[in-house]
This record gives sequence, C-alpha cells and structure tokens, in this order.
Amino acid sequence: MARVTLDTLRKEFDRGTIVAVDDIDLEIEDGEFVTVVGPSGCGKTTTLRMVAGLEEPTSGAVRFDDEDVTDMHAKERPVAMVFQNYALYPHKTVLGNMEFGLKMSTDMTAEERRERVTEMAEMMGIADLLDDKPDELSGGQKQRVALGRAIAREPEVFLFDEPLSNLDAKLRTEMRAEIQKLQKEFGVTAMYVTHDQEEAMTMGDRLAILNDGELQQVGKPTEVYENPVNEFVAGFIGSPSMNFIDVEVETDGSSATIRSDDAGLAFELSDEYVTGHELKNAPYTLGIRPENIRIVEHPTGDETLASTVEVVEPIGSDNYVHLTVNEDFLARSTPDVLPEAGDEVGVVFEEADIHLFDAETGEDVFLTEEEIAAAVA
Amino acid sequence: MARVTLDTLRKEFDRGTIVAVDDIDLEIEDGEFVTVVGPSGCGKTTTLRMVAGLEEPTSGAVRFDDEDVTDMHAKERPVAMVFQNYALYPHKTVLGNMEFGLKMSTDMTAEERRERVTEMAEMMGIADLLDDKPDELSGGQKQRVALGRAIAREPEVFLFDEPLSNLDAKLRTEMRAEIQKLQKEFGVTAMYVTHDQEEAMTMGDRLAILNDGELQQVGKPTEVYENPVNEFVAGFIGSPSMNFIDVEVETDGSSATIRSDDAGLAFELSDEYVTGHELKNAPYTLGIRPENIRIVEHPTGDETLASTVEVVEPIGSDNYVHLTVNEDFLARSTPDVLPEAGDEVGVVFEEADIHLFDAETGEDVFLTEEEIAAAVA
Amino acid sequence: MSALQSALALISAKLIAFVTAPKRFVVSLRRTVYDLRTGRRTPWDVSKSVLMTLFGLAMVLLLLFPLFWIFTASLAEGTRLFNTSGIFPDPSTYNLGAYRWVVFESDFFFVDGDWGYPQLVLGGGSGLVSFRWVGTETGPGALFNSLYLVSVTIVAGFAMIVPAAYAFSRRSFVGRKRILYGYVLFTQIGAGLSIATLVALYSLFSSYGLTNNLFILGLFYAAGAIPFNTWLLKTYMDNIPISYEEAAMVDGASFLDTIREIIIPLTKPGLAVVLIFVWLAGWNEFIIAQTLLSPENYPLSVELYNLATEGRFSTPWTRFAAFANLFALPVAIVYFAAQRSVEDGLSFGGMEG
Amino acid sequence: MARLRAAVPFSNRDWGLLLVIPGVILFSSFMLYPIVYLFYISLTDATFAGSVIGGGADLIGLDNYVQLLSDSQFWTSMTTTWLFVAVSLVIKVFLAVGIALLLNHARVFGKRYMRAAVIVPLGFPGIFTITVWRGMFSDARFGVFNTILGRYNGVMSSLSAPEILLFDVPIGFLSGRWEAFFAYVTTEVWLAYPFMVIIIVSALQDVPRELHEAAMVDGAGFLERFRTVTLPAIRRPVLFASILTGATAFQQFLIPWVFNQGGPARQNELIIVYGYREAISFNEFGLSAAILIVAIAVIGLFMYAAVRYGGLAEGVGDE
Amino acid sequence: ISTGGDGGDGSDGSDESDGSDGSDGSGGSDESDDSDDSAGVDDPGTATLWTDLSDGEDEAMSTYVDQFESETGHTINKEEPGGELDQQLETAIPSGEGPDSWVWAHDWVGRFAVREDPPFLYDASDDIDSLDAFTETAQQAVQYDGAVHGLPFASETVALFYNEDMVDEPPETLDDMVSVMDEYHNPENGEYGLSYPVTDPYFVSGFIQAYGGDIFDEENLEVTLDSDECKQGMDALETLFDYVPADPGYESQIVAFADGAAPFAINGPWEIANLSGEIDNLGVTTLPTVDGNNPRSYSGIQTFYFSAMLSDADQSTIDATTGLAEWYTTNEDIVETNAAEQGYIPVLTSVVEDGDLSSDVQAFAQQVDHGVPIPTHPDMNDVWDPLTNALTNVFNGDEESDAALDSAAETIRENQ
Ligand SMILES: Nc1ncnc2c1ncn2[C@@H]1O[C@H](COP(=O)(O)OP(=O)(O)OP(=O)(O)O)[C@@H](O)[C@H]1O
Ligand SMILES: Nc1ncnc2c1ncn2[C@@H]1O[C@H](COP(=O)(O)OP(=O)(O)OP(=O)(O)O)[C@@H](O)[C@H]1O
Ligand SMILES: [Mg+2]
Ligand SMILES: [Mg+2]
Repeated sequence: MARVTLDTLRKEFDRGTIVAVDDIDLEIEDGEFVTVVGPSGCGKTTTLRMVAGLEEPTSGAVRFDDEDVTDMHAKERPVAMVFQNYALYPHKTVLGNMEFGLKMSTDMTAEERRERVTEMAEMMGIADLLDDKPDELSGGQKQRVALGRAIAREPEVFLFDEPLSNLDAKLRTEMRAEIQKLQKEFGVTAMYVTHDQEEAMTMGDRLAILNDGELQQVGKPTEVYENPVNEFVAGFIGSPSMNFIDVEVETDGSSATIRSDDAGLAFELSDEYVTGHELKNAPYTLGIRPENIRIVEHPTGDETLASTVEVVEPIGSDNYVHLTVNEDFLARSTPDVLPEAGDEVGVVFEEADIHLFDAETGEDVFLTEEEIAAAVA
Repeated sequence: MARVTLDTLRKEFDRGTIVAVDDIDLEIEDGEFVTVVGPSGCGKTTTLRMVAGLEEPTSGAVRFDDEDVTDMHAKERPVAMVFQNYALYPHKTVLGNMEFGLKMSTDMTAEERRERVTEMAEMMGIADLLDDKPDELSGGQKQRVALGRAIAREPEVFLFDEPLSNLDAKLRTEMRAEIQKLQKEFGVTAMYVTHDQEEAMTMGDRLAILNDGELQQVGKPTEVYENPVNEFVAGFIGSPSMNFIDVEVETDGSSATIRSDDAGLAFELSDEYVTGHELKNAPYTLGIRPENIRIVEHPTGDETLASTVEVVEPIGSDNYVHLTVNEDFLARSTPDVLPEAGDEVGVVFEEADIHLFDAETGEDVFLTEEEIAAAVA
Repeated sequence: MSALQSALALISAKLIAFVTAPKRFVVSLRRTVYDLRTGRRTPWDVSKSVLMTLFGLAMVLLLLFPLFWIFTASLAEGTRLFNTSGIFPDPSTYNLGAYRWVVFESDFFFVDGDWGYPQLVLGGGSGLVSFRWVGTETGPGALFNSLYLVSVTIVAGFAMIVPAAYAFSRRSFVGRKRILYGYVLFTQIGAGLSIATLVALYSLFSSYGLTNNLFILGLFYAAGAIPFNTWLLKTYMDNIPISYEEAAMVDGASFLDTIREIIIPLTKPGLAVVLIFVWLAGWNEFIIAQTLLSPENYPLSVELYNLATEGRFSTPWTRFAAFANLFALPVAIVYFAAQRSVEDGLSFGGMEG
Repeated sequence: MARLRAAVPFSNRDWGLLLVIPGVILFSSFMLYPIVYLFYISLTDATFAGSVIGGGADLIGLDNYVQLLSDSQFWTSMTTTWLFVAVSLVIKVFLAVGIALLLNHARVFGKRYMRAAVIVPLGFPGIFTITVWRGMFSDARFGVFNTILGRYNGVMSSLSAPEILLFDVPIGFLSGRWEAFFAYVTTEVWLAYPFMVIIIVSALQDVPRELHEAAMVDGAGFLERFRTVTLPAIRRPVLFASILTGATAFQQFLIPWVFNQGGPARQNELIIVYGYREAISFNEFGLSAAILIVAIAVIGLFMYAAVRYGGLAEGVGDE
Repeated sequence: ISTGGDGGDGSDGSDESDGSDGSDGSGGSDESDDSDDSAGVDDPGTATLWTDLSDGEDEAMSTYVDQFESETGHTINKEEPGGELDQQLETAIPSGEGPDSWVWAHDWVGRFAVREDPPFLYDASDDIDSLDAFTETAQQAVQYDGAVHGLPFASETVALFYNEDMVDEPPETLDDMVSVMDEYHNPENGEYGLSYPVTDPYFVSGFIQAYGGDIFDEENLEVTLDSDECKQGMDALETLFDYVPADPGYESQIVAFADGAAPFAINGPWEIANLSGEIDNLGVTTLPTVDGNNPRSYSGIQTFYFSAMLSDADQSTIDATTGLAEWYTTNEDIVETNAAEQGYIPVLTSVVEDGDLSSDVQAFAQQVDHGVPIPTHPDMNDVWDPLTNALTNVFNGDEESDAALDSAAETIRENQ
C-alpha cells in the first residue's frame, strides 16, 4: 500500500569505524515482496531497522510513497515487523498480543478489536489459541501469532527479519507459503530479510543481495540466478553454489580461448561471445553451476575436461559428485550417474552456461553495461 | 575402534508412561558412521545419551565390542560427545576446554596436554583461538572447538547430537565435510543424530530412521531413499518429500489397476508387478517422488493424469511445480519447464518409480519379506 | 585460597577502574564536544543526557546523605551529634581524633588499642606450629573475634549451603519438594526471630554449656543463613545448563572433578552474593552475640552497640561514627566492587519460567 | 534389579538428600527448636527471663493467648504493624523502580558507579544507620530535617510563596503518632531500597530489546511500553522482593525501638517491640512469648500465602 | 575492659570459683574493718564484677580495683558486658553465669530482691558490719525486707546547671528562673531557655513532687501520682516545657546548653566533666524553689550489688566481693577523690558531715538532701513507662496535664 524508497541510505556505528549500511538505493513498489539476502553481518538487519524507524540513519532518507519518514518515530510509521525470535509479549495472551497494535494505533473499541483479531486468527488457523500465553505455544504457532500480530494492524509496509530461522525445515516450508499468501492477499509492501537461499529465491518478487553493507544486485530471483552481476552474487546465490576456476583468457580479438593449466581446461569461445564482449588477455574467473555440468562416466576425450571423482554424495533425488578439478568442485547429476570415488570421468559444460568474471573487479564480463546498471536499480 | 551394539535397548520416562526408546536393536561396525534421523521427540537424543552413559536404560544393554557397558558410568566410557549447543565450558579458554578431557582421563602433564591440544587445534585451524573464551568465538569456531575437544581425547566412539543445527547453511556444509574427514581420519565409530535430511543422507555410511521410539529402517542412504520400507520412511526421507495419493487397487489376480477418482488417476500395473506381489482389492497409498514426475506443458491426453498448476517456485537450479492433484502435490522439474499458475498440464510417471503402501500397516507392498527384514537389521 | 586471590584481584581491578574513571569521563566529554561541534549530536540530545545524569547523581547523593552526614560527624570535635548552628559541624574543627581513638584506644583492633603482632611459635600449643601475640599486654581485640566468628559462619554456611543448593537444583530425592518449600517459608522468619527467641536461645545454649562460645555462635549464624541462601543459590544454579556437567562427565570427569571444575566456577556470581549475605549474617548481628558472649569475646558489632549505649543517657557520637565507618568499610568496599556479581547473582529472571 | 530399586523407598537416586540433611539439621536445631521452646513459654506464667531459665514457671494453658486477644494494645500493635508494612512497601516499590529505571537508563552516564554507590547502605549495620536516622529526625529545630525544612521555608518565603507551601517547623517527627510513623516508614524504605534496586535492575537487564522494539513498531509510546514491556518483566522480581522486604518490615524492631520505643505513648509499637516490651518492661514473659508466637504465625502465614499464591517457590516442583 | 581472658580463643568458658576450699566462715568480716594495714589475706578469692560506667568513671574504678587486688591478693574480674546491664543480668544469673557483684543505682534492689525462683540477690547482712557508716537514706536504699543486698558509695540526682556568662546570679525561685529564660528563649534564632529532658520521669520527679506529693507512696505501696500535690507540681513543670528545644530527647536537650544556646540545664553530675569543657564558666545550684517548696527530686544511690551467685560460691569469693565493696565504699580517700573528680555525692556519713567538697558537689549534695531516693519496691517498675507516656503526651500538647496524670496512675494500677 506504499512504495518504499531508500535513498542513499547509510548507517555507521562506533563513530564511523563500522559502516553497516553503505549508501543503499532501493525502491520497493507498492505491494511488492522484496527479499534481502547476504552473508552474516552484511547489514540486512540494520537496513530493515532503519526502515522500521528503530535505527536512525547516518545519512540518506527513507520515503514511504512520497513522504519522507526519516525523522519519524517508529511508533508513527505505518509498518509492522516480525522479529527473528518472534518478540511476543510473554505476559499477554495471543489475543492480547494481536490486538496490541490496534489498541495503540487505532481508536477501535475492545469489541471491534476482538472481532478483527478473531477473524485474523481464524484465517491463520490459530483461533483456538487466542487465550493461551506465548510460552504454551509451539514454535510454528508462535510464528503464526507473530505474523498475525503484524497483519492485524493492517500496516502499509511489512518487515520480516529472518522470521523462520528458528523453525525446522518442514515448518519452514509451510510458513513460507503462508507468508506469501498473506502478503498477496493484503497487498502489503514487504521487505523480507533472510539468509536462507531457498527462501530468498522462492518468496520474493525481487531479490536484493547485500554484501559488506553494499547493494550488489536487485532483480527477479531467476534473473539473479541466471545473470549474477559479479562473482560474489554468483557464489552466494544457488545451492550447492557455483564452481569457480581461475583461468587465463587468450584472445587475439577474433577468437578467444579460456585456459586453465591446473584444471586441464582449454575452452574455445564461439565468435558470438568473442565479438559481443570485450575480452582481454588477462586472468579471469570462470563460473559454472553444478547442475550445468554433465559427467561422462566413460570419457572419450572429447569432453571439456577430464577429472577424477573424489567422493559421491547421493542425496536421493540427485548425486553430488565431487571432482578434483579444484577444491570444492561439485557436479550435480541424476541418481543414475553413480561413478565410484577414484574413477576417471569426463566433464562437459556448454558455452551458454558459463560465467566469466573479471579477476579484479569480480564483474561478469558477459553482461552488458546496461544489464549491470539495471541490476542495482 | 569399537563396535557398538544396542541390544533391545529401552528407555521409559515417568514410570513407563512415556516410552522414549522402544526396544531398539542396532549394531554399528567399528569405524562406521551411522546417522540417526527421525522427527522431533522420536527418541534420538535419548538413545544417544544411553550410549554415552548419561541416561540409564530401563532394559536392554549397550555393548562396546563385546564388553557390556550398560552399568558403566559415563566418565569411564571411551566415548566423546558433541552437544547441540556445544556445551563449551564458558569459564575456560579454548585450550582449557580442549584439554579438559585429557586432564580428567589421562595422566598427561600440562605440558604434554598443551602440545597435543595445540597440534589438534592446528589441524582444525583454530590454533589462534587457544587463549580465547568461548563467548568470543563465532558459531563455526565454537563448533570447531567442540569437535576438537571431543577428538582430543581420542575416544573410541563419537556421539553427535545435532551438532550443526545452530549454524547457517554455508557453515553447515563446511562443517559437515570436516566432521566426515575427521571421523575417517581417526577411524572412530560415530553415531550422528540430526533431523536435517541432507546431513542424514550425505554423511552416514548407514542411516537409521526412528519414529516414536521405534527403529524403522537401517541402511545405506540411497537404499533407504529408493526402497523405503514404509510410508513413514518414504515421507520422511527426501526433500521435497514424496507425494502421496490415496488410491484403490482393483485386481483380478492377473491384472491390476491403481485408481483414484479424486485425482483422476487410473494406472494399469504391468504383469511383472502384479505377479511379483500380493495385491488385494483394498485401499492403498501411492507414493511418487517429485523428481520422478514429468510435467507435460501441452498435454496430449496420454499422460498418467491431468492437473492444474497451482504455483511455480523457481529455485534456480530447478522449478517446484505445485499441482492441484491433492494438497501439497509437488513436481520438481528442470528450470526450462515453466508453466504459468492455472495452466492445465499433464503429469507423467513411470511404473518403476512408484511406491505402494498398505493403507493400514503402511508397509511398502512392492518390497519382499526379506527386504523388509533386512531393513532393520 | 585461589578464591580469595581472585576476589582480591577483582577488587583491585574495580578500584583501578574506579580511579581511572575520571580520565574516561574527560575522554567522553571531549568526544561530546567534538560531536556537538561537528553536528553529529544536537545540543538538545546532549542536554537530555546531561540532565538525566545530573538527576541520577542528585538521586544518589540524596540517598547517601545520611552516610555523608554521619561521616562529617565522625570528623567533628567533642562527642555531640547535634549542633545548634547548622546541619554539619564547623569544617574548621574537623580532625581525625575519633579515628585515632578507634585505632589506638578502643578495643577495635586490640584491647585498649594496645597493638601487638603475631609471632610463630614452634612446637607450642597443640600443633607443631602455633602463634601468639607479642608486644601487646592486653591481647587482640574485637576485630579478631569478629573475623573468627565470620570465618566459622562462612565455612559452616558454605559447607551446608553449596551442596544443598546443588542437590536441590540437580537431583531428585525423597522430600526434596517439602524441604525446599519449608526453606522458602522460613527465608524471612529468621530476621526478627532473634529478638523473639532470644531467651529461648539463651536457655538452650546455656543448658548445653555453649554460651560464650564464638564457634557455636558462628554455627548459629550459619544456621540462620541457610534457608534464604540455599534457595538463592539453587535458583542461580537452575539457570546453568545441565549439559556442561554432562559434557564434563563424558570427558571423564568424576563427580568431584565436575563440582570443582565446572559447577563452582560457573556459580561464581551466585557464590559471591551468598558470600556477602552469609558474611553480613555474622558480621552485623549483635543482640544475640551480646547475650551469649562474655566481654572478652565480643565481636565488633557488639562493641559498636555498646559504644552507642555507653553514656548513661547519650552516645559518644564522633567515636561511634568513626567506629561504625571503620566497621562497615570493608563490606562497603566489597559491595561497591562486587556490584556486577551482586546484580548477576540476585537475578531472579530465571524464575520467569 | 531396576524393579527392586524402584521398590525401596530410599534408593541410591536419593543421595542428594544426604547433601541437604546437614543443613536441615543445623537449621532446625538452632532455629526451629527455639520457636518450639518459645511456644512452650507462651503456655506458662513466666514473668521474667530468669523464671524461664531457672525453671520457675508453671504451665497455664492458653491463658496468655486469651489475655492477648483481649488486650487492645495487641490490636493497635497489629494494625500499626500491617499499616507500616503496607505503606513502606508501596513507597519502596515506587522508589526502587524509579531508581532502577533511572540507573539503567541509556542516557545516564556512569550509571554503573551510581548503582554501586546506591547499594552501599546494605553494608552498614542496622543499629548504626537507624541510630543515625534517629538523629536526623530530631524534633528539635536544629535537627537535620527541621533545619532543612527551616531553610526551605526561608527560601520559599523570600520568594514570597504562599503559606501553604511552608512547613510548620519544628516538626515533631518523633512526638506525634503519624509523624513518628512517617519517620519509621522513611527509614524502613531507606534500609530496604538497595535490595530491591539490585533485583529490579537485574530484571530490567534481562528484558529483551526486541520486546521494546516490537512495541515501538506496534505504535506504543513511552508509557505504554513501560506498561506492556517493562512492567510485566519486572513484576515477578518486584513481587518477590516485596514479599521478602515486606516480611522483614513486619519484624522490624530496631527502628521503633531506637527512635522512640514505639512511642509516643505506645501508639506505634510494632508487634515485635510490643512483645519485647511486655517481657522487658512489664515482666510478662509468658504473654510476651504468646505475642511473638502470634507474630511468627502471622509471618508464617504471610510467607505461606506468598509461596502459594505469589508463586514464590515456583521452580521448586519437580521438573 | 582491662582484664580480659586472652581473647582470641574463646572456646573455654570463664572459670568461676577456683579458690581452694579452705576453712569457710573464717570471719572475713573482721579483716575488712582495718583493711588499710593488712597486706593480703590468707585465703585469696576470685570474684567477678560487672560495671557499666562512663569512660572516666571506669578508669577510676579500674585503678581502685587494681589497688584492692594488690593490697589483698584477691582477684577481681572486672567486666563491662555492655548493652543494657539489667537485660544481661536477667539471663546470666538464672543460668548461673552471672557476676558476683555489679555496680548500679539502687533502684533495682526491690525488683531483683523479690525474685525467688531463682533468686537474684544475696543477703550479705552476715558478711557486712559497716552499714552504719552510711547516711540513713543510703542504708535504706540497699536493704529490702531487712536483707542487705549491697553497699552504697555515692548518690546522684539532678540539679540546675547555669552558664555564668548568661546568668548573673543563680535563681532561687522558679519565677526568677523563668524571667531569665524569657530573656533568652527565642527558638527561631536557635536560642532556648533551658536544656531539660522533660519527658524522663527521673529528671522531672523533683518538680512533680515539689508540693509534697509522691509519685509512688512506698509506705503504703500506692501510686499517688494523681494526687493534687503531684498535679500542682506538674503544673509547675509545665511552665518549663515552653523553654526547652522541641525534642525532649536527652541529646537534643543537652546540646542547647553545651553550645551556649541556653542559660540553664537541668542534669546530673555525670555531665559535669563534659560541660565544664564546653562552658567556660559553669555553675551548679539546687533546683529553684516552687512556691517556696524545694523540688523533691528522685535520687539514685550508686551501689555495689551482691548477686545471688554468692549463695553457692566459696567463702573466699564472698570475701573478695564484700571485701572490695566495703573497702571501696568506706575508704574516705576514695570517696573524697571520687567526689572531686567524678562529682560523686558522698553517702559516707563521716565525709558528708565534715568532708571538704567542691561547690558543684555541694550543690548536688544539697539537692539530694531535698530529694527522695527512688523507691525500691518492685511495683515502682510499672511506674516509669506510663509516666513517660503521660509526660510525652503533655509535652506534645496531646493531653491536659491533670488528665494525663490520672490516666497514667490508672494504667499503673491496672498493671500491678
Ligand atoms: N548497535 C551496533 N553497534 C555497533 N555495531 C553494530 C551494531 N549493530 C550492528 N552492528 C554492526 O553492523 C554490521 C551489520 O550488522 P547487521 O546486524 O545489520 O547484520 P546482518 O546482515 O543482519 O547479519 P546477520 O545475518 O548475522 O543477522 C555488523 O558488522 C555489526 O557488527
Ligand atoms: N527426562 C525426561 N523425562 C521425561 N520425558 C523425557 C525425558 N527426556 C526425554 N523425554 C521424552 O522422551 C521422548 C524422546 O525424547 P528425545 O529427546 O530423545 O527426542 P529427540 O528425538 O531427541 O527429539 P528432538 O529432535 O526434538 O531433539 C520425548 O517424548 C520426550 O518428551
Ligand atoms: Mg540480522
Ligand atoms: Mg534431541
């Protein structure tokens, strides 16, 4: 119900020695669901807290629609937040927890509040729990109550700080669907912080990736997955993560070969790739996702490269084949491909699937300037 | 270094009202790595604690090699345990933590202990931390110290109680490898409790599945994945988990049809299946794994069944396609299969991939008696 | 011994921190000025902090006023508490006479302030080595009685309280609930009991010939301190995860090892609080001590009380105040230094369930 | 084997009891026995301490209790004592919560030192501090409080403030019933606040910051946050500290005794003072014992109620 | 405390009578007669003496005890139990751990003499033969029901102190005094007319009894506090109420005089030492007359008590105890020195009649003459509290003086 704009938002701690959030620009459309991911300590929580008004930005602004709310106190912002550990008021019943926001920010009578909360609770399947205290609830129920509390106020912006990280896998999947459903139903703008790959990929309309306080890329999950703008994003998104090989490019302008002597790799790029991008004779990092690697159990010598199987982890639906190409080189294959450890195998990948990152800047050289520019808009 | 045998091990709590562990028989070979999984409260921790000597069995015995250790006090058993919350002594330094076991159970001098611990710490990459207190460490470092502490004593049996559940995904993968490496290196017998699918599948030489205190199946991960003995195991192992459809079997002895009117399913079994197993005209549950389902975007009517797409979750490497066959019916497809929500699609699966469970006992009717018997040996 | 050392180390660390506080104050003052100048903080923001701090300071001063007042009284001349011309005695008359009196004339350290020093005697007394006081004709004074008394109380108290608290927190046994319930009931009955049961106590003690016995009196104080402190320590121990002990057990530690290496160190703040409370139980009580003991065994608390009632109708105030200040000084310092431990140890947050 | 063990009432599981027993014995012999003895005295016609110790007292049944219940002084004393407990408790709670909040506030610089300073009074012996307070409350114009009030009057009247804001010095803090009562209460509050402050501060520090933030996001202002987050979090510890200090206040002896022996004219005799005076001044030892037994019974009931309904012993139960 | 055991190890109790059991009843009495020339006795005994004296008094007492010990060979354990001496005795004597003797004013004689089960006092009439040496009042004070329970050595009462710098001439009558007080009394400026702990019956008894009424009529064992005479006396006392600092507590009162903020104080000889240090020109005189009547203030007779511990003690202990008492109370040197240094008012007839006493002591002695000893009858014990309450009420203006005395008298009678 509100467009949220972060305008060169910055937060420093300890008199500037720690830059938790480094001039972030981000626009979240009305009703959009944006997930924010990044490694621990990258500033996700801090960003969220600035939007909620719990932390004062060092510089920059937060706008809801066109109103600048940077100096507005948390209690006046039309936001609701779901905390990692739920932060339910331990002495209040579920009803009390859920109606608290209404009590504080509306003029509803107790009657009306109760009605609204009951309705909400029924929707979320926790109507039976209204008179229980939080410590009588299971993790999933607590999570639902926290959600219900946040929704009950009908906020314009929804903030989530790793709300599912304390739940077990099964419950997590369930709650994920629930949150998405609710968000769509109410059409609330949402910002969702997580460090869980899968959540990040599946839940958001768009995905924002932070590292070291800086925004790396923003985009649709599949876009980000397919076209990571830099090595960091490429390595961070996707599980198991992308394999990287240090390579040299040899080019004479019309043809180019990617070469890694350690890995025994010599990959000739097609003209299309050579002409479309500016390649230099320089070190690069080649990236290839595990699922884009095909294992040839009986190598004929035509494969992209040859390698030895280190270990095979069958996870049922797939097999993870660890190869000796370099440390942590992993191919994901179907369960029927089951080489033994020590086997010599062939490794094949397609030109279309490879990523090439500048060894210095880490940027993907196959992307155009515009694509890169668009990635953080 | 020791074979661990659990002999009809049983543990009751609260004067028999709670049977936490229900007559479990399990043999873990010398140097073997067995993972124990099961839903919360199924008795995993209790079993482990009985092996460690922290809980006294109600009946049954625990043997290390051929020695009955059931009445032996924990401090005398040659076991080391890694706790879920690490249980690092908060008042001792990392060094103090790691040498504690040596101090208690050997006659080594402080000098020797320090040497041994330093060596250990170097191996685990925590040599710099030896003088820090636990609360100065990050989660991963704590985990390493806990591991180091356990290893330093050179135990014969290693026990892990969900040691990685407090770590984030990335770290979890790393530590997983580390634990496996160490266990192999030292050749210690290990019992590893987890409720994480992936850990269970990838880490163990064998996998033991518990439910309600009872041992359901023991076997190699892939075996268990492919041939779950019953509906519980089938549903529990695998992520996303197996889809189940309530079906009726119509058979006349020579041919058999699996039919579900709700799902619009009518699946004719081939002779091979009909003759090999005893099928009755009765309700069964059909199981099919998400990755064994093929989505036909433009159905021709020849598919196993027709359905509507509910939602599509792209997770990068794959797409999860939710179908309306019944609640939570999920197909996993490659990223290029990308139907829209609401599309009518065809669903195909192979006879070889389906599982048929007795509606009452839950047992897989396609398995032979011997296979079932072997599963819990 | 090591406990004593670490306690001393703690106290000295605190005192150093306290002494260096002004420096830190100046640093933060400078920072504030800098922040103000560069506009990092608004004047309103700073003045809010200053006002709150001043308010806090005023509150503290107000609360400590009685102690300050009596401290000035201890520096005054003469013996009177009041003077008709104002609240505080004339500062020009301040002197340390009263303290001199306490040290060199009262029975505080040595009887009649006749100082001596201990000398080891080989082969004397019952053991191989004993010691006696040399250089004093009258012998050691009330301080030594107090210390002896408090040592007995602390040793006996800890011997009873710590194991019991552990058992209550970690073990289940017959009657556990009942006894604990009883202890909680009795936590507060002890306080006023001493006066109520004074005579009963006296006849009890005297019928066993136990009057005028510092050791027995020390035990008595320990007994009084048991319910509350056992309960306190039990509550504290409840908040220590049991997995530490299990880890130690798996590490091969015996029960005693576990207690020594794990339980005791982890319970330190709780033990510190219990130590202070048990100490105070023996240190401050005077009514029973006075009834049961003969003058040569009087501890400081009784001497203090006697000083208060020394005059036929009035108290020699300057001496009384000086005596009391010296008497309470160690405890006050310990309190001041152990503030963090006391706060931790008295945390009943774990009761929240 | 296991079954056998379960059948024996005292199994080796119960060795924890051995750790508890010594304390119980020591406590009972020094604390319970005297109470029983006191009860015995209350059934005799003992007149002075010597007649108890020397054995010159005869059993007279419950006469002392009958006499007690018909003594108007007993009821005055009981009422005054409860009033004293209640009033001082209310003030203690407000004061201690206030101090704790202030000395835990982010904006207060050096709050650690202030907190350390504020609990120092706990270390001073009661007889000393109470005697000092007695001095401060002197009725005389040159008593500390009267002097302060006099100066305040001076300042106020120089500002030509209305009469109503002035005090009628000297106030007879110890000579009027309610003035003396007020003096008792003030002193009791001063004696008890440090303990409460520590406990409340510990509780405040355990309040998760998220709760405050959740309330903020929910739109709650300072007061509402205090009401919904802070207050519930410190409710239990405050209750706990209240029960403990309340029970101590009920047994307060030194304050009234040192101030004016429960005066003026026996109007403020708290229950223990009453019992003590019956024994000491009136040589009614049996009666005195009866009074004290009643006092112990009352405080016992109070503690029982606290344990029972205040959940004081929560966590006592088996896990 | 001058002779403690060797502190520190408090494990062994105090050893009581360890004198060898020699010939008892060997007439220690004749020896005590001429103690000055006997250097030691054949059978030295050990006795315990409890005191509760102020610093200066205590020092003097210790010196004399030492002197006695060296002269006779007896051992005296002089102890200072502190706190309330009577409370200490209440518990110590019944349990057999009390002292053989103690020093206190005579007003406990009756209270303790009537104790039977167990007894508290020892009748020393057979061991003492010097009783006649004391003034009549003093002799009466130490006896109860014909038994001699102690020996007196000084009397004390309250008299009028005045600051000679403020008062030209000591007032003879109450009216004189009032007019001087009027001159100075101005509490707003911190000046007062009088320092006088006016709610303490001991201090005010003189005025209440000035018209001849007795607070307690010892002959008829009756409380006559509500007699007309007492009420008249009370009225006189009430006029003084207006001139004292508002806090009737002893310390608040005395400070006004000590600081030079009041011209008069009514107090006892024990303050002479302190006050003469604080007031340059200190004068003492008898209490002013009221309507021509001399206030009949209660006087206390300082007494060596003989405790019931002596009943079961060795003769040598009895000898040591009574010996010390007789020696101390009948030695003219001691009595005169004490009079000069401690302000003790002699009760030894020989000194009273022709002693050479200082003017201060003379004034107190005169006041003692006008006064009456505190009644020793145990019923007197019930008088103090109600009377204190009555005085407090009147002083605070909560009650009329007549009504206060009436109700006090009634309370006392009820309690008896
Ligand atoms: N109050 C604070 N004072 C000082 N530094 C802080 C504060 N809060 C956060 N930081 C620092 O700011 C950086 C960003 O922290 P933030 O909590 O936003 O990370 P995060 O991305 O949420 O991490 P996580 O995934 O672990 O929750 C970290 O380096 C952290 O140490
Ligand atoms: N000390 C105990 N007293 C009573 N019941 C207990 C006790 N310990 C465990 N139980 C019960 O025994 C059952 C098994 O518990 P256990 O802790 O072994 O489960 P788990 O498989 O480790 O579960 P989780 O995955 O949650 O750790 C549970 O129902 C539990 O409630
Ligand atoms: Mg965070
Ligand atoms: Mg578990």
